[in-house]
Order: sequence, then C-alpha cells, then structure tokens
Amino acid sequence: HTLEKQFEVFQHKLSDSGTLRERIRGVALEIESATRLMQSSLLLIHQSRPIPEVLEKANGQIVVLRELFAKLAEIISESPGQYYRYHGDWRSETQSVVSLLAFMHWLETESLLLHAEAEEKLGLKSSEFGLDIEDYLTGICFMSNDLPRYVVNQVTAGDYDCPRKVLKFLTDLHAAFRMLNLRNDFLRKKFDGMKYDLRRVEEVHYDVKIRGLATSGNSTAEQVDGETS
Amino acid sequence: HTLEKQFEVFQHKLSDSGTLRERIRGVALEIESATRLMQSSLLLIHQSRPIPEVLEKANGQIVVLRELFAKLAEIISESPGQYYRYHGDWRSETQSVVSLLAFMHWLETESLLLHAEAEEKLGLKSSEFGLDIEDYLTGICFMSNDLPRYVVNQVTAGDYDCPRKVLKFLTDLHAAFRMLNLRNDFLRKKFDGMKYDLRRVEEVHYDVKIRGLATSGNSTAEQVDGETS
Amino acid sequence: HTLEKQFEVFQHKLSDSGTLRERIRGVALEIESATRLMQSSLLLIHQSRPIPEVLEKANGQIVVLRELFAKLAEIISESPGQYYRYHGDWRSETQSVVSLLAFMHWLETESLLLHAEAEEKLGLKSSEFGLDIEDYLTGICFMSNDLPRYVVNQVTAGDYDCPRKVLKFLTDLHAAFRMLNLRNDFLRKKFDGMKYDLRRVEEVHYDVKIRGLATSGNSTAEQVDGETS
Amino acid sequence: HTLEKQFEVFQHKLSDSGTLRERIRGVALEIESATRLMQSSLLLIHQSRPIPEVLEKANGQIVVLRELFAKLAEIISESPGQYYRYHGDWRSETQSVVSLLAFMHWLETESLLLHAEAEEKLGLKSSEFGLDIEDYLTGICFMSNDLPRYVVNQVTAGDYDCPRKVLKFLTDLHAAFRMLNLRNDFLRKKFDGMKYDLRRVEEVHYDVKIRGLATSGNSTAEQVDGETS
Amino acid sequence: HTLEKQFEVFQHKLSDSGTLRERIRGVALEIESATRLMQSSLLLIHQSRPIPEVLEKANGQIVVLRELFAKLAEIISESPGQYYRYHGDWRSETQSVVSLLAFMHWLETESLLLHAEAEEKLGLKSSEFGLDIEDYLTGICFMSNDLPRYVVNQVTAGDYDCPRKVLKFLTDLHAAFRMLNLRNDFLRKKFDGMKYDLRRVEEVHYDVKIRGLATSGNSTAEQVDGETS
Amino acid sequence: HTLEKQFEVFQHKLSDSGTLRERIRGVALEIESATRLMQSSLLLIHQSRPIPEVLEKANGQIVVLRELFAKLAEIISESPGQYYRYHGDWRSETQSVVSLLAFMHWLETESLLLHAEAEEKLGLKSSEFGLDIEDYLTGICFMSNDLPRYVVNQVTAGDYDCPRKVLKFLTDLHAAFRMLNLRNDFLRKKFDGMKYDLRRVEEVHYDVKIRGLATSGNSTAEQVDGETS
Amino acid sequence: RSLTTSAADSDPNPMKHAFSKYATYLNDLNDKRERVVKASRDITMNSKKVIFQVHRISKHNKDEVLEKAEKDLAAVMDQYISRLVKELQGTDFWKLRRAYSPGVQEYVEAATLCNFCKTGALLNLDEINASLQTLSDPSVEPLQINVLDYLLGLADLTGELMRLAIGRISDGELEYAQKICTFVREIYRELLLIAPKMEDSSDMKSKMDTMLQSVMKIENACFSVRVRGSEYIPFLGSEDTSFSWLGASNAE
Amino acid sequence: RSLTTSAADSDPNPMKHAFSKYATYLNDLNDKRERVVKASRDITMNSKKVIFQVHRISKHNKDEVLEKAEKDLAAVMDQYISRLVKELQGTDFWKLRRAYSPGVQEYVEAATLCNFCKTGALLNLDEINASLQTLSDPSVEPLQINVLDYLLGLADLTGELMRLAIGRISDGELEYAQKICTFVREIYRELLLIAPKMEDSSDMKSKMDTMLQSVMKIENACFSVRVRGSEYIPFLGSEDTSFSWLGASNAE
Ligand SMILES: [Mn+2]
Ligand SMILES: [Mn+2]
Repeated sequence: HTLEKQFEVFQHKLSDSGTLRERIRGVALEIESATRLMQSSLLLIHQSRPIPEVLEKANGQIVVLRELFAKLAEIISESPGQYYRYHGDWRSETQSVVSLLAFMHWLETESLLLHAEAEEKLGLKSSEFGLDIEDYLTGICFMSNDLPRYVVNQVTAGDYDCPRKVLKFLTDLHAAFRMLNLRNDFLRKKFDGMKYDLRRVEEVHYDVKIRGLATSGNSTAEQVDGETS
Repeated sequence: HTLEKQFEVFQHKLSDSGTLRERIRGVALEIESATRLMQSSLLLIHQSRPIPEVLEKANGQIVVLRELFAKLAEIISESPGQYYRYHGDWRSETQSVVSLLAFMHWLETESLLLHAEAEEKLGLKSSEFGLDIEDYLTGICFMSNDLPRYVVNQVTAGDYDCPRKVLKFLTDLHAAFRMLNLRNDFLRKKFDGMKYDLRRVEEVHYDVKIRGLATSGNSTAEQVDGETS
Repeated sequence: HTLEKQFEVFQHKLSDSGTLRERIRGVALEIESATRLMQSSLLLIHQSRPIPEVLEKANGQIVVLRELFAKLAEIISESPGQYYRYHGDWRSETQSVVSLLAFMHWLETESLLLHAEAEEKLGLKSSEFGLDIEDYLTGICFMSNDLPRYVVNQVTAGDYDCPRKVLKFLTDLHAAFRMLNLRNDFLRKKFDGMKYDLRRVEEVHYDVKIRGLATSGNSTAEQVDGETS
Repeated sequence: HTLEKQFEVFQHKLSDSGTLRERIRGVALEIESATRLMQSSLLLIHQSRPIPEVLEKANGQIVVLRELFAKLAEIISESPGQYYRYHGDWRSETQSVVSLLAFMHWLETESLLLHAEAEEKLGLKSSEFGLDIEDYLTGICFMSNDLPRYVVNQVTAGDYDCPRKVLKFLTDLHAAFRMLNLRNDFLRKKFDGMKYDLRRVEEVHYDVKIRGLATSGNSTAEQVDGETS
Repeated sequence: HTLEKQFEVFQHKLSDSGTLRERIRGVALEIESATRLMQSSLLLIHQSRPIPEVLEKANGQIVVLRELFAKLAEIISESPGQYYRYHGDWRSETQSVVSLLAFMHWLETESLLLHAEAEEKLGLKSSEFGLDIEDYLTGICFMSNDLPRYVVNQVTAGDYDCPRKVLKFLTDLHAAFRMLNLRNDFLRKKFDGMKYDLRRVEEVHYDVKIRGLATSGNSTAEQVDGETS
Repeated sequence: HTLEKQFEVFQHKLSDSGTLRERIRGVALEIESATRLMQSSLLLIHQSRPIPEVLEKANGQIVVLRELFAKLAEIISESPGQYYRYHGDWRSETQSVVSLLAFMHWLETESLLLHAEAEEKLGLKSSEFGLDIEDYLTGICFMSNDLPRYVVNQVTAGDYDCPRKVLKFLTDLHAAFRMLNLRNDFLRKKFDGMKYDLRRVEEVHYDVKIRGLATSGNSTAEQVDGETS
Repeated sequence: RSLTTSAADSDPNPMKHAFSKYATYLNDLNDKRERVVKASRDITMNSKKVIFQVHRISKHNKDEVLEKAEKDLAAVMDQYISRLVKELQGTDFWKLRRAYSPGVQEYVEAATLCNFCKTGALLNLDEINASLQTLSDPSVEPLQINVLDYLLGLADLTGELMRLAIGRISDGELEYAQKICTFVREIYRELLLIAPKMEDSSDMKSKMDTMLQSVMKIENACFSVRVRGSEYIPFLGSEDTSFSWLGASNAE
Repeated sequence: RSLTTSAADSDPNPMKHAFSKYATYLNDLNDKRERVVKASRDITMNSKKVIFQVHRISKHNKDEVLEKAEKDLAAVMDQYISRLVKELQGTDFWKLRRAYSPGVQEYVEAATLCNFCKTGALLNLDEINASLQTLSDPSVEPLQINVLDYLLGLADLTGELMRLAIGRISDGELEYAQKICTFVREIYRELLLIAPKMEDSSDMKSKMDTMLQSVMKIENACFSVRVRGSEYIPFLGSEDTSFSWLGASNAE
C-alpha cells in the first residue's frame, strides 16, 4: 500500500532528524567545554603572566576544537543543504570560540584575526561548513569587550605601552565596523558596546600620558596620534 | 589594508542577503495570490458544481505555481546550501498549496496525493529544492479540515454516496498518521484536529445510512465496513 | 528662541486636537448607547417575535443615530482634511451601527444593505463626511456572524425555510467578498470568520433537509422529502 | 531625630497592616477550601445524580462559609473605612462562592439568586461588610459559564426539557445584564462571554428540537412563542 | 419582576460610580499636567541653574496642586468609606508629586520632606483625605532615583562638594528605610533600587575624592568619619 | 472504593506536608529577620566604622541564627529523607546568611570562610541537617558582589591598601570557582557576575596605583610611586 | 551535604584544597544528574511511544494492540526505569527530582493509560511503586515515585483519555466512551480537591484547566452521539440494546 | 469614502455590481498603499545610510563627511520622498499615515541630525515642510509632514546624538559633546511637556524612557571627562583653555 509505505518512510525520517539534533547538541556541549578550558588559560593574562606561556596553554585547545568542528561538519554533511536548519544549535558556542581565537591572535600579532584565518584555524571550509559572517562579527565584538580589562591590568602591572597599542587596534576595528550598514539587531547592539570599550581604553591611555608614563617616545606612538587625530 | 577589504566584502554580503529576503518575500506574496485564486475556484465544489468543471479552472493555477516555485528555487540556488536559512519565509504558503493540491487530487482520484506526487506537480526536485516533509504533512491536515464541509454539502445536494467514500479515505489517512510518533508540536495539534473531521464525516454517514439513503449497496460500501471493523 | 517658539506652537495645536477628540469621544459614546438600545430591540428576533414588531422598535433609533452622525460631521468639518486623523475614534461604533442596519435591512428585504444605502440611512454625504468602505465591509462581516444564531433559533421555532434563504444570501455575500483583494488586517480576519458562519448555516440547512423538513417546493427539496417521508 | 522617629511610626503602621493582611489571607484560604468542597459536591450534578441529594451535601458548606465571612467582617471592622483597601484579598474567593450559591439556587428554584439573597445566605450586612455588587455580578457570570455543560449532560442523560428551561433563564439574565453600562474591565469581559453560553444553550435546544425530542405537548412553534413571551 | 428591579438598582449604582470615576480621572489628569510643568522647571537644575531660581518656578505649581487635591477630596467625600475603592485612580500621580516635592525640599533644606510636611504642602488632612503612607514612601524612592543624575551633573559643573552632601542624606535615608518590614510588592522593589542609587553616589564621591577634588579642609579619612557619625 | 481510598490517603499526606511547610516558613521568616539585623550592623562598614566595633554587633546575631537553624533541623527530622523536598523554602535565606558570615570572616581574617567553617558557625551537622554546597557557593558569590562597594568606600576614606588585599582575595576566589564545573543554573549566573566584581576591584586598584597612592612596600607598587611622585 | 570534613586546616592553601573537594562533589553530582536526565528523557520518549501504540487501538484489534503496548511498557520498566533506579540508589530522591520528574510523569501517564484500557480501573501509586521495588538492590532504600509526580502524570492522562474517547466514538464504541467519561470525571473531582494542596501548584493549576476542557470534549461527543442516536430508534426499532448505535459497521 | 454612487439600482444583481465597485476602490487603495509602503521603506533605508554616514565623522574629516551626508540626504528627498509625494497627491494624508510614517520619521531623524551637525540648531518642521512644497505639483495640496511624525523622529534623534556624543568624546571633542548634551536636554524638556498630548502616546512614552537613558549616557560621559580632565591641569598647567583635554592627539 503506497500510502502506508510513504508514512513508514516519514516515520524514519522524522526520527532521524530527532537523533541528528541530539548528536549536534552533544558536540555543541563539548565545544563549550573546550572553550571554557581555553578561556581559563587565557584569563591568566590579566595576572600579567608572560604572553607566550599563556598562549601556549590556550593553543592546546585549538586542536580539540578543530576536531569537534570537524565532527559537527560530518554530522551536518549527512543531510546536505541543511546547515541552516540546525545552525541555531551551535551558534552562540561558535561566537565564543571566535572571540577567544581573535584575542589570542591579537596577543600574538597585534592585528585582527580575519574571517578566513578563523575558518582556517578551525579547519572549516567555507563551501561546505563555513563560519557564518554574523557569528564571526559577533565574536569580534565579544573580544573587544575584554580589551579594556586587559589594558587596565597591564598598566597596573607596569606595562605602559599597552594602552597605545590596544587603542590603535580598537580605533581601526571600530572604523571598519562603521563601514557596515548594520540592521537594528543583536549585532548592532553589540557594536554599540564597542564604543564604550574604545572610550575606556582612551581614558587609560590618557591617564598614562598625562603622567608622562608612556614616555618611551618611539615612532609608533607618534604614528597612532597621527592616525586618530 | 586587509582589514578594510574584509569589511567591504562583508558589507556587500550583508546587503545581498537583505536583497535576497526581499525577493523571496515578493515571490511568496505571488504564491499566496495564486493560491487564493485556486481556492476561489475550488470553493464552487461546495455549491455542487460538477467536479471536472471545478477542477479545470483550479488546475489552471498549477502552472503559475510551478513557475513561482521555480523562481524561488532559482533565487535560493544563488546561495547554495541556504535553503533552511530562508525556509520560514515561504513555509505557510507552501502548506496551503499542498492542502489545495491534495484536495483536487482526491476529487479526481479518491486517493491521497503522495509527497513525491506533490513535488512533481510543483516541479520540485528533492535534492535541490524539495518539499519539506513536515510542510507536506501539515498541508494534508489542512485538507482534512475541509472534508466535513464538502460531505455535508454533497449530501444536501443529493449525493448520498459521498460520505462513504470520504469516510473510507479519511479512515485510512488517519490510520497512516497514527503510525507517526509525532513530537508534541504544531503538527501533532493539527493531527488531533483530524479526529474531529473523521467524527463529523462518520456522523453524516450515519445520518444517511439510518434513513436508508445510501442503499445503493454496491461492493465498495461493504468493503469499507470490512476494513474499519 | 525658535526652538521654544516651535514647541509652543505644537503645544497649542496638540491641545486643540485633544479638545476635538474629547468632543468626538462624547458623541461616540452617545452613538454606542443608541446602538445598544437598537441591538436590545433586535435581540428579540431570536425569541421569534414577529419581524415587523421587532423592526419597528429598532427603526426608532435610526433618527437618533442620524443626528449623532451629523454632530460628528460638524465637529470634523472644523479641521478640514483631517477626517482620517480622528477616524479611529468612532470607527468601531460605526461598524456596529452598520452591522445592525444591515441585519434589519435583510430581515425586511432579504437583500444586502449596500454602502450607498447605509450612507443614506445615516444621512452621510460621501464627499464631506462619508462612511468608510472598510468600516462598511467590517460591519457586514459582523452581521454575518449573527446569522447562524438567527437560523438556529428560527428552525427551533419551526421556520424550516429560513436556512435556505439565509444560505443563499450568505453564499452570495461570501462570493462577493471573495472578489475583494483584502490585506492582512482586521477586515481580512473578520472575513475569514465568515467562512465559519457559512459552514454553520450549511449544517443547519443539511439538518433540515435530511429530515425532510424543508417543505418549500423546489425539486431538490422534494427529492429529500420523497425519500425520507 | 525626626527622620528616624517618622520611620519608627511607619514601621508600626506597616507591620500592623501586614498582620491584618496575614489574617485576611488565612480566612480567604479557608473560604477557598470550603468553596472547593462545595464545588466538588456540586460536580456530581453532571453525572445525573438527583438534585436534592446533590444540593444537600453542597448546602452543608454554607454554614461554614457564613462563619468565615463573619470572621472576615470582624477583622475588617478593626480598621474602619478601609474595606476597599483589602478588598482585593478576598475578591476572587467571594466571586466563586456567589457563583456556586447561584447555581444551587437555580437548581432548586429555577430563578436567579438575588444580591440581597446572596448577602443573606452568607450573613453579610450591606451597611458594614456587604457583598460588592461587581463581585456579585462577576459570580453570576461565572455561574452562566457552567450552564452549557449542565445542559449537555442533562440531555445526554435523557432530560430533554432541560435546555428549554435553562434557555429561558439565560435569555432573561442576559437581557437584564444588557441594561448595565459596564466599564471596559474584567466584569465586562466576563459578561461578553455570557453571549457564548447563551448561544451554546440555544444550539443544544436546537439539537433536541429538530429531532423531536422535546416532546412536551403542543406544536413546536407555538410552544416557543408561549414560553418566551 | 424582581430580577429586573434588581438590575435597575444596579444600573443606577454602577452609573453613579462610573460618573465618580470619570470626575476623578479628570482631576487626576490635571494633577498630572501640573506635575509635569513642575518637573519641567526642575529639570533645569541639571543645567546648573541657581537653585533659588529653579525652585521659584517649580513652587508656583504647588498652589495649583493643592487646589486639585482639595477637589479630589471633595469628590471622594461624597461616598464615605470608599477612599480606597478609587485610590488606584490617583495613586501614581500622587507618588510623582511627592517625589518632586521631596526633591525640592532637599534642594532647599538638605533634609527629608516628612510625611506630615508633604500633607501640609498639599493641604491634605490625614483623618479625611490623607496621603497614603506607601504612596509617600514610593514617592521618596522615586526621588532617590533622581539623585545620582543630579550629583553627576553638579560635579561636571564643578560643584565637588555635592556628592558628600547627597551621600550623607542618602545613607541616612537608606538606613531608615531598612527599618521597615516591606512586603514583596511594588514599594519593596522600588526600595531595592535605592541601593543602586546609593552605590552610584558613592562611586561619584569616590571619583571626586581620589582626584583630590573634594578640597574642603582636614585629612580626608577623618572628614568622612566626622560627616557620617 | 480503592480510587477514593487512595485519594484520601493523598489528602492526608499532602495536608501534613502543608503544615510542615507552614512551620518551616515561620522559621525562615525569623531567619530572614535576624539576617536583616546582622546586615544592618554590617552596613556601617561602608561608613568606615572600625572593623572590630562593626563585627562585634553583627556577631551577636550568630547565636540567634544557630538556634533558628536548630529549630529547622528539628522540624525536618520529623520527615526523614525529605530534606530536599522542603529545601527550597529556606534556601535563599541560607544563602544570605552565608554571604554575611563570609564577609565578616573576611574582615577578620582576610581569608575565605570554608564550607565546613560555615556549618560549624551555624551549628549544622552535615550528616543530618547540613549546609548544601551549592547554597554555600551561592552565598560566597553574593559576598563577592559586596566587595567592590567596600573597596570604593575604603579608598574614599583613605585606606589605599584595601584594593590590593581585596583584589588578591577575589582573584584567588575567582580562580578557585573556575575549578568548578557549574551547570547552566542560578549559581552559574551568580558566578558569571563575579567577573564584574573582579573587574571593578581591578579598576579601583588601577586608580590607586596610577596615582601612587598604594604606599605599601612591594616592588611594583614602588615602581609606580617612583614614576609619578 | 554529604561532604566529609577532612583535616584541611594544615594545608598550605586551604581554599584551593576545599574547592577541589567542592569540585569533586559537584562533578559527581552533575554527572549523576546528567545521567538521570538522560534516563528520564529515554523514559519519556519510550512512554510516549507506548501511548501512541495505545491510540492505535480499534474495535477489533484491542487485545493485540494492548498486548504490544503492555510489552513495550514492561520494556520501559526493564530497560530505562531500572537504569534510573540504579542511578538514584543511595541518593536523596528529592534532590534530583527535577531531573527525573518529567520521565516519571510520562511513565505514570502511559502505565495508567494501559491499565485503564485493560481493566477499566485506575492503577494506584502503591501498585506502581511495588513493581519498582523489584528493580532495586534489596539492601538500599528503593526508589519510590512520589505523590506529586504521580498526580501530575494523572493530570496528563486525562488528555490521552480524551483522545481515546473521541477515537472510540468514531469507532462506534459509545459505551467505552461513556466509561471513559465517568472515569475522567471522577479523577477530575478528586484532583480538584487535592490540587491546591500540592507544592508548586501553579503547574497543576493549568493542567486542571486543560483537564476540564478534556472532560467537556468527551461530554460533548457523548451528547452528540446521544441526540443523533435518538433518531435511530424510530426507524429500525430498539432491539439493539447496546449503546453502539453509531459507526459504519453497526448501521448494516 | 470618495466612492461615487452611480445608478446601481436598475442592475439585475446590485450586490455584485456594488462589490465590483468596492473591489476597485480597495484595489486602488491597496496598490497605492503598497507603493507608499515601498517608498517609505526606501526612505527608511536610505535615511539610515545617511545616519551611518554622519557617524563616520571624526575630528578632522567633518566637512567632508557632512558634505557627503547632506548630498545623500538631498538624494533621499529627490529620489524617494518625491515618489512618496507623488503617490500621496490628492489623498487624505492621514488615511495612509501608517504606511509612510516610519519612513518620514526616519527622514526627520536623518535631516535633523545632519542639520544639528552643521548648524548646531534644531531643524524646524516648517523648514522641512517648506522643502517638501517644492516637490509637489503646485495645483494640489502639498504633502506636509505632521507634528506627530516630526516629534517621533525627534525622539529617535536623541539616540543618534548620544552615539555621536560618545564618539566625539573618544575623539577628544568635549566641547562638541557638551553642546550635544545641552541640546538633547532641551529637546527632552520640551518633549516631556508635549508627549502626553500626542495621539497614541504609548509609543512616545517608551521613546521618552529611552531618551532619558540617552541623556544620562551623555552626562555620564561628560562627567567622566571632567573628573579625569581635572587631573590634567595640575600637571601641565591650564594654558590650553579649550575643553579638549582628552584624546590622543591633545595629550602630546
Ligand atoms: Mn500526553
Ligand atoms: Mn535611529
């Protein structure tokens, strides 16, 4: 009986999709857990531990994350074309990951982790299982939120050049974000927050400057002034 | 500057996705409008117009719908793998279409329009741009809701064999749906409604029977009894 | 200071408009009260009082309503070109009035009260202070909502020809409405409700027919009678 | 220090009023519990137990309720002029009580429990601690909500005359309520619901009549006239 | 007919109470409007206009308010013992009035406007038509909400002693409120908010102190002890 | 009838449990009241009263609390094995108690009040009626919320060494908490808040350091002093 | 709560030491909770399947359908509830109640539904708990379903009974429907008195409303059959004394 | 409302005849509404772009950024508002207000923002309306933005001014921020008195709350600069009399 046969097929498909969700949930939890470990290592940066030491430990989780994202990609590849059907289930986890990777990247290179670089680090391939652009941007905003704290603690620990460097980076990042015509949504709200991060870093920079602490006077410092004025 | 370049790319992508949504919305509105015309034609069935006449006019819209779905598919094909990103935007329109096609199919053949048949009628290809199973099932539930009215009006117009035929169909359909282990959601609620449709058709069948109006006594009638008892 | 001056002007304008609305609100309350009386008289129709008696009493309120609408028109004429600014303040009252007038009209003539006729009854002049067409149509939908109840009570009282008459009227009315291209708004929702009125009247008609109670002499009616009596 | 002195006074006043509220809450809970017992007894009416038997058990709670309301009155009399300050704390309980008493009264007498009768049953004195009119009316609306269910179950149990009696009562009650100019509040909403109760009872009456089950005496049409005029 | 008679009585009572409410509403609107004028004048304090000038304009509204409250009292006196029946209709207006009066009082005297003083200012007599204690307290909480903004703007304008004065006042007020055993209601929630006002003022005080801006006299630590003990 | 018998048993069981909860509620209210007194005494710490004086008064309530918890334990011992059935009824009160005790302990010893120490202070025995660990941890989070305010007020009063001490404590505490694998629940949310406390204390520490106010003799402090003084 | 206080005082960093104990406690508890939640979900899913199976009943396949349902139900007990019982052994049952309550409620729903279909009576809490006793290690206190979860499951049962009744009426089994109606009314009456006494009764309150709706849906269906059935008698006489006037097969 | 009553009485089916008239009326109205909505959306989108453009301002690109913004704003007027005006010619402006109100509000927001940046003053409603006059066919009544839409747009303006102020402070332009603060306070004070008189004031009410938040955000930022700036003077003396103590370039 064709009618019955059809419904049997449906029954299987429906229960398969339930199982898939269950499996995605499992991996998302593992991603969250790995991210947490990475973050724990990174937090030591606020206690002025040397950057290389901090990064080394945090970097250890990248391999784990890459494997987990590969797992996710594999699961999703079983039902082709349905990436966005389940996307909401690992969305916020991905944003956290991006935020941490971008912070680590900045510590190492003082430059922004680009979208393509983030995909590469996580072993994602745009064409099949990529990093959604809005997730990437949200992650970057999250990273920006952590910078004022970093600057404050660095200055407390006597690193008076840090505000200048962060300020330069954040100024450029903010300018780049301003190019986007964001719709009035979650991302725009996050971006609005970046203004406050920028302002706080400015303030610390100012504190350091008026006290003549940032007197090392090398060319880069002057350069910043030139660019933001 | 790579950072700026990246954000320029983003700006384009974000505005493209907005445009895409706008275009989908346009097609969805056209689908709705075509569906409305189809339904208008079909409504005459309740005024006991001959089935072929009614169907002919309604069938006219199928071509229109097929073209519109082709348009949708084309739009979606521009951003491969993102079917489910935008799926919510044409979902309820599709369910209505399925419901009408299934009713028309029943009028013609007294059998259920299968999922594959629905896809074929609308020119959809499962692999690229298919008909979501839950949408199909919801559409079938909607169709079931219209059957009691049809039966009542047919009996009023003197067609005393109609209740038996619809009853047989609805009994089988209900039994098939019962095979599914539906999660407690929208679809299960719709399916619960089918029970009431079934009951109403039973009642009309009973009314006709106790008055000896359905005396034509042919084999099919007996067959139904056999199957449902 | 131009800024302050501008806001002073606004203050005056808005105060004036507030006063106007207060006055409109007063008249609208009076309209509501007159409508309530009219409806109270009309409700006796459900208790099978003779139509002329019921209509006579209800008709008495028409003069009152006409005067109240004249009052409204006068108030509105004070701020030309702003009819639709205040329209919301008497909107639902007008819809109720139309609904009652249309029901009374149907009882008298078994035909639909047209827009122009409604305007005439209320002494409105399209060009200055007319009856908004959407309000008129909404009122007609409201009237339709009352018809199933009327039919049920008439049949209970032994008037077995009533369902046929109402069904004919409602089928035509429903078809006429389907000609309209309604937006997704209040009116559309009300019209969607008309489907249920129609269905209910069909059901009553069915009840009467299958029991051979519909004695009026057209062929289909006889057919049922013949078979069951 | 005057500030401290003032707050000491407040502390006393607030804690007094807190204690009062606590005591009221206690009595209100007891009222609710007694009401529930009453309601539980009354529910047997839907299983076609004989009215006197059902009423006898339910009546037993009236004495309890009277005592509880006397307790409330005593508590309130301690802070004169503040009845309405605490009124909200026993409001909905009172409405439930009225609703049950009115239903019991109707079962016994087929007439409405008047406001004065309700006060008498509960031993309330208007001048000191009376039954708020809006609470009384709300209670009556609640009772009306229970009537359709009662009628349905009576007919199922073979009492075909019940719909006629309830319909007559509800029609009169509805007409009486229509005289009131209710504000747009809770009571108004409850009353609006009464329309649906009336309609449902009319439908049941219709179902019984069209099948000739309402067998009492004379030609059906005449009977209706006789009954409602 | 007793039923009809009863409802006639109700009709009168309800429409009387409706009229009363209408009149109260009118006065409440006037109170709100006068309060708004007062508030608008007071807002200039944030632009560092001299206190006497600001107060003078705001004080002008007190007479108006006194008259309006007298009007209210008169209306309420018509239905004795029902103060709390209608109390909700002017409640929030009164709270706003208290809040503004208390702020003005603080500006003038740097002390709390007492309950009795508030009643006096508004010409209220406790025994007949008094100021509800909870309304008074809520108003005081509202005032507290405005203080952080005031302090911030004063410091910006160069008044570095303001935080100390406000902090002293708010600390005492908060301590006094803590003596009250508040229920879990609106007032409690408002009071819970006062903690944040206090904290904010402490922060401003901190900002001023740590930069040595609070220049008045003796060693900073001693100064604090002296001020708060 | 077994069905009725079963429900009778349930009635009794639930009534008993209701009475028990009523008694628990009573003790919980007393605990809350004692806690309030303790907190009132402790609040003076923000006005720079000497620690020993403040602690002495607050310590007085510990005896009271110990007795109240003994009372609770006794009540609970009546229904063995159901500690966690009623746990919610004194949960938040216990958390507040822990928070205050931990703050007092810190003021005295500059170290964390451990779980076992808290139990001892309150006279609880783990095996019979212990302190739930999650409640303990939540209380510690609450304490952390009060530290930024304490630090701000201490610095205002001239105690420039306080930020360093609190920061050290809070950094360690935060690190210790990060060892815990918290679920997505209330405790997790509270802990997430600790991040902000830490950040605020870091900011105050920064303020003090950059101005050379932190005079205590370790090398980093001198470095800052050296540069700015 | 069951944390032992070892001699931590001599530790150089007592806080770290203490927190590692807390961490162990929380990890164990969370792991257990996670496993209990998982077990509860499995119980829910499989109990739901039992319920779906019961709804596949029709007039002439009753025994067969119920037999399968009972077998499935027994499997839920043997495979999933036993896992829950094992997990919970030695724990305060109330501590993790929220983790397993949904599953237990759904099981109660399924078990009472099966039992009603088979015997027409309510399966008591004691009877369910007795069957649980056999699963536990006799040395420890066995898991007992508490009154609250039982009652919450019972409240949901009425919804399934409503579905069953509507289905039975379509199938012509009016008597069966009437029996369901009486049964559901009785449960409603009992729960009406007991609901306000339950802890966290807000949940139960909304279930009571749904329950009343279910009762009325059954009553309306019975009413509809009754008035329609009343017309049958004058036509074909009343020799058919059973209540089963309706349904395709009977009108032959 | 503008329907003409032709001689329908002699029609064989007057209802059908009448409804075809209603259908025409509704079709025309809906089409026009649809076009107006579309125009409004375009106005919104492009006004938003103008606002984004203004936010790209920084200390030394002011003229250039504003020039572009003004050009874009003029383009909105020429391309999109003109389309709206054309659509609405001969209609009761209030009838379709809900269809074009969002766009008009956003335009008011953009236009007043640009004007403030350029002149430091509020662009009046009359001035905007005057520029609209030029777009209309002189023979018909020209579209005039009504007070309500103007005020609603103004309410949103304060949010953008807040963003601008925070940005300006980061850039060291304290004086500018202070000017914004004064301006926003003034608008708030005026709207406080006028808001309750507006029709459908509930919308405005929540905007008032947001507005107060914006004002306070600016005030807090100014406060922060002030107290920090207070430390600058003792170190480097006060010869720099402008308010621009802050910002990387000035600390040189
Ligand atoms: Mn269920
Ligand atoms: Mn905006």
